[in-house]
Amino acid sequence: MELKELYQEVILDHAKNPRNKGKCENYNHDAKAHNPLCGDKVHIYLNLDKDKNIKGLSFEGEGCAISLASASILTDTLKGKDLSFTKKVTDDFLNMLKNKSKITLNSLSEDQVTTINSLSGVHEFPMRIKCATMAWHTLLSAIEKKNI
Amino acid sequence: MELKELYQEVILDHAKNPRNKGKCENYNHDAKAHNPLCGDKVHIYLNLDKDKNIKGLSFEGEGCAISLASASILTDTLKGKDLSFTKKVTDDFLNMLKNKSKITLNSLSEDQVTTINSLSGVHEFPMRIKCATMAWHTLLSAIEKKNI
Amino acid sequence: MDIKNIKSEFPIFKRKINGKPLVYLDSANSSQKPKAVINRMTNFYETEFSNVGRSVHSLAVKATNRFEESRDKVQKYLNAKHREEIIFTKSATESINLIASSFGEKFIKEGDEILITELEHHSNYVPWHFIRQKKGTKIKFAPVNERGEVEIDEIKKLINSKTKIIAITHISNVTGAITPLKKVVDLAKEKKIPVLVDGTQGAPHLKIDIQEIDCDFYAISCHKMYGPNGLGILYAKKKWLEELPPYQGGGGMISEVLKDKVSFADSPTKFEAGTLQTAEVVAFSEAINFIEKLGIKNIQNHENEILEYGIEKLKKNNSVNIIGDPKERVSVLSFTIKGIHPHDIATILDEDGVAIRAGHHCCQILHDKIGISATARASIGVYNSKEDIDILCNAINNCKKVFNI
Amino acid sequence: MDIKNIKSEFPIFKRKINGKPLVYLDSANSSQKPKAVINRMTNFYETEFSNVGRSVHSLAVKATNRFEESRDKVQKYLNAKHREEIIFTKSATESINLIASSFGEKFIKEGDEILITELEHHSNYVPWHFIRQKKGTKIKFAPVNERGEVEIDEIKKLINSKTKIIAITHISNVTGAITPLKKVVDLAKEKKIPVLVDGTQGAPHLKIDIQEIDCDFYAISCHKMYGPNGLGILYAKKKWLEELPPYQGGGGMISEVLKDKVSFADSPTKFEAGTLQTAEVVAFSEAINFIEKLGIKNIQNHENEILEYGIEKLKKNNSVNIIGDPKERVSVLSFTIKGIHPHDIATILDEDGVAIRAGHHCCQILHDKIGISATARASIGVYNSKEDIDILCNAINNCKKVFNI
Ligand SMILES: Cc1ncc(COP(=O)(O)O)c(C=O)c1O
Ligand SMILES: Cc1ncc(COP(=O)(O)O)c(C=O)c1O
Repeated sequence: MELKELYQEVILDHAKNPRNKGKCENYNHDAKAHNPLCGDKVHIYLNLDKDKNIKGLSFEGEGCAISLASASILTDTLKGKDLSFTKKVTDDFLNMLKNKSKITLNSLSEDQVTTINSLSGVHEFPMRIKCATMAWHTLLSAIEKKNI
Repeated sequence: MELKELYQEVILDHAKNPRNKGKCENYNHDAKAHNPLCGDKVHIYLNLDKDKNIKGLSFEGEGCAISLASASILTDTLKGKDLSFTKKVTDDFLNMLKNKSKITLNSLSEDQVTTINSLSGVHEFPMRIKCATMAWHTLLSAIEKKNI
Repeated sequence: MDIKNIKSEFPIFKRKINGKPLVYLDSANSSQKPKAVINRMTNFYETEFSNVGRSVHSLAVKATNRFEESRDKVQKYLNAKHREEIIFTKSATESINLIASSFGEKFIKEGDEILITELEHHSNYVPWHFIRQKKGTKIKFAPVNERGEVEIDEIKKLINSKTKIIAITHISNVTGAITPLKKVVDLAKEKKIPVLVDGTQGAPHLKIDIQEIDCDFYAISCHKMYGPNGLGILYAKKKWLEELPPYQGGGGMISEVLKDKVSFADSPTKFEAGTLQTAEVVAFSEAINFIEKLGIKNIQNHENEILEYGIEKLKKNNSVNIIGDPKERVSVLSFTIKGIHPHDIATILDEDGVAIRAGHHCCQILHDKIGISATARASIGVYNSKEDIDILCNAINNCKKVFNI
Repeated sequence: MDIKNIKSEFPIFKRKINGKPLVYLDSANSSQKPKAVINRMTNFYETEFSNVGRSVHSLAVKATNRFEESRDKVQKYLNAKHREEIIFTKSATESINLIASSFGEKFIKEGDEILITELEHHSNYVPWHFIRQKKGTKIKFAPVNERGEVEIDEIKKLINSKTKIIAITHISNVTGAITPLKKVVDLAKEKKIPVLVDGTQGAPHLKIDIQEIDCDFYAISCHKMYGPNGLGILYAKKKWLEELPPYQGGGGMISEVLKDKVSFADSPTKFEAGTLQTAEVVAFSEAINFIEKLGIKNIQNHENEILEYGIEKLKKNNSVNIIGDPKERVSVLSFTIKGIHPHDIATILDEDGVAIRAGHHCCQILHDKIGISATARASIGVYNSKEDIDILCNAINNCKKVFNI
């Protein structure tokens, strides 16, 4: 396994310039998590409308490149999508890190698929899987946990 | 090391027919001890007169042949002796079990010396040394601990 | 692996004791270790060692994986429902102390009652005594009967609305009696009383299906299961894992540490403070492999055969008195010889290479009840054979010779 | 033994990491084990194993003797006055928990104060936090200065009539600072306040003369001293041994066990409930032999030379920020790289075979104070060389390349 595959350009880019950072407008769901072993933190904010569409999605957090990039890519990919689609992508993503399966959902743009797939290299670095999955697990908690 | 040296006739005899068992008359000192690992118990009773002579000396207790024989031999040897002599014999006895030195005090009868020396074989059985020394340590405590 | 020739898997049997082959009948105290377990430890230290769970370098990652695989293995072996129900401790003693402290501090109040039995090892009494002292609780002892068993009716009689926990051994380490666990747990569940099982003597000899036993807590010592010393296991049912406060504080078990407050990780981490016994945990996998290869049922049958044989032979010896006669029993055979103290027996047996234990075996309550201060105990492990019993019996005759009986 | 070639004593260095030689800079986490220690354990299990202290057969007698000889060895090594002051535990974490629980339950009351420092490892804070919760005590933190040290004046300021114990680390596992122990103890003695020292990072690197330090308690983890995992030591000054109640209850630690009362053995047995880590304790003798053969002073000088060299080299790298600059320091070198998170550093270094640790190293209080959530930490053991530092520095440059910095 090459480090280059872990730290691809697109990941470094998201880590250095994370998208959707901060609290999104009118968020009505949120959840946070942290990894006590390394100190990584993430806080996901979600604006979910009545029709179960994600109108707003953002995060705050600190941590390694993998965890920041993962959170950033998450928000970028899922903003504007509906809930059932979101859960599918999340499932796929978690499976990708567990089983190295690739993500190929139709309704994602080719670009988006490439971006998410860039995190598949983490599979080869077991101690870093948590870094990559934390935001996604936190998203699921946020969806469950209504907060008005 | 032969078991025969550990369990000599004289030891078995003292173990089976312990001398001076029970509470001696008018005892004014006593102390007890037990070994929690094996359950051996001993209680020494002492009648010490004003001139520091041991007028009465006896024990109660239960335990293995070595501990019973040792207590019995102790009482048999030291009854009627004075305190400084008693301490000397006790020192010698404890040294014998520690360093295998023999007991040769003048004022003991040849018989008594042989009897005490019969316990010297315990030196070769480290787990049993406590069995042999417990009564003697308890005697020292009893001497310290006036009890009227 | 052939159970008849299993001795060759245990390096210790190459050595002689007082010029005689070692006849090891002290497995209830601690079992010997098969080559595979020893080698795994050596090998781990030589080629894979790192602290687990804390660093991200390769050695640490692999050590952590091996470590957690052992947890999975234990979970599967005990048939526990969740991996986080398996907590690594120092010993069964620590496992019980953990629950007594954590459960006791939170749920036991003045006037409450703790129900144990007269069969308990000090490890399953003294930790509860601490709670008694702190909380002003009562400890009730379910009495042992003449056969050296505890009957379910005696336990039933002692349960009342104040009973906050039942702590009971799976197998007596003195009489070998198997306690009626299933009935105890059924009874306790009716009354919503949690049950802690001291499985120290159970796990090495019986098939343990923890979901079938359905107790709340089960304590194990790995060193009696052909595993390394210094390692214990606590099984704690999932519903308790959040309820119970942590036991020891330190590295690893925390979630967030601030100057004015501290929050804790989830189980099992929450209950595993500080650096653990990495090599021992990893090597314990091999102990389970060893047991699984032979089959725990086969081990039990083998041991029972030797035990029955031993009981038969000792019964024929007029001077020997066997302690207890439980209907269901395992591995352990305690006895006395008229006119010879157990300590003397152990010393004389040792001259013939026979290793047994003498004393109260950390069961003073039971010995007080029987009215003797010490017994001699032969306990059987997978490596024992009928020949070992023959040598034991000859050595017992030798005791009688030395004592002119 | 030649300190320059000492690596050959450690089997682990035969293995490769990602095709590269292992550069192990994670000794503050856990040290690697020399052959002699590993072999002693193997050998013990293969030819001498028995449970200690409980049986009278030959194996048990010899195992018990080896075990107690290890205690003597530790006593001598630490220059403790009495052998019963040496208590074997599972880890330094357990040693501290033992004192926090035993001392805390008995001597600390509502409104009292516990004085620790901002340098403390969670192991020397969370156990006191438990007491704070139970008793309604205050914990005060002596602040760390800009150099990453704790100054005696800061401690002096915080002591008052309510201070019931001072718990302080010997060496910070983040900045490597040596704390002014002698001054702390002198001050505390004046005020009759006992001092617990977390010696986890002290004992592997400094000559410990416990009578000279003159603290009341000193906690050690054997696995950081080239010894086996799963073993710790608690030194407790004789005057406390009777005063302190036992910590865990179980086999061995008792004197008499009755249904209505329990009395306890003397130290060290009183504090050593249950079956101990026999093989580990015995093998720890070899770890002390190893250290003594080299000489702890020589080890310290050797490590300091590498440390100085590392500090020099890292200072020259503009992107690297070294954490703390204590006047007296040992072994530990924590740093950050601008623009690269410590986790990423650790992963990239690992590709070059360099094992370091990233995170808060169980010192969240200190990291909060510095205002960063994680650091990278290289820690030096006897087997490290300047070449290791060179490889570390190259690997750091590689980090920068991967991150295009
Ligand atoms: C029934 C029983 N419970 C508890 C223990 C304590 O086990 P350990 O000393 O390994 O903690 C033992 C063994 O000594 C035992 O036989
Ligand atoms: C300063 C300090 N204290 C305490 C500990 C805890 O040691 P252990 O985990 O071996 O109990 C450590 C190491 O992790 C440490 O560095």
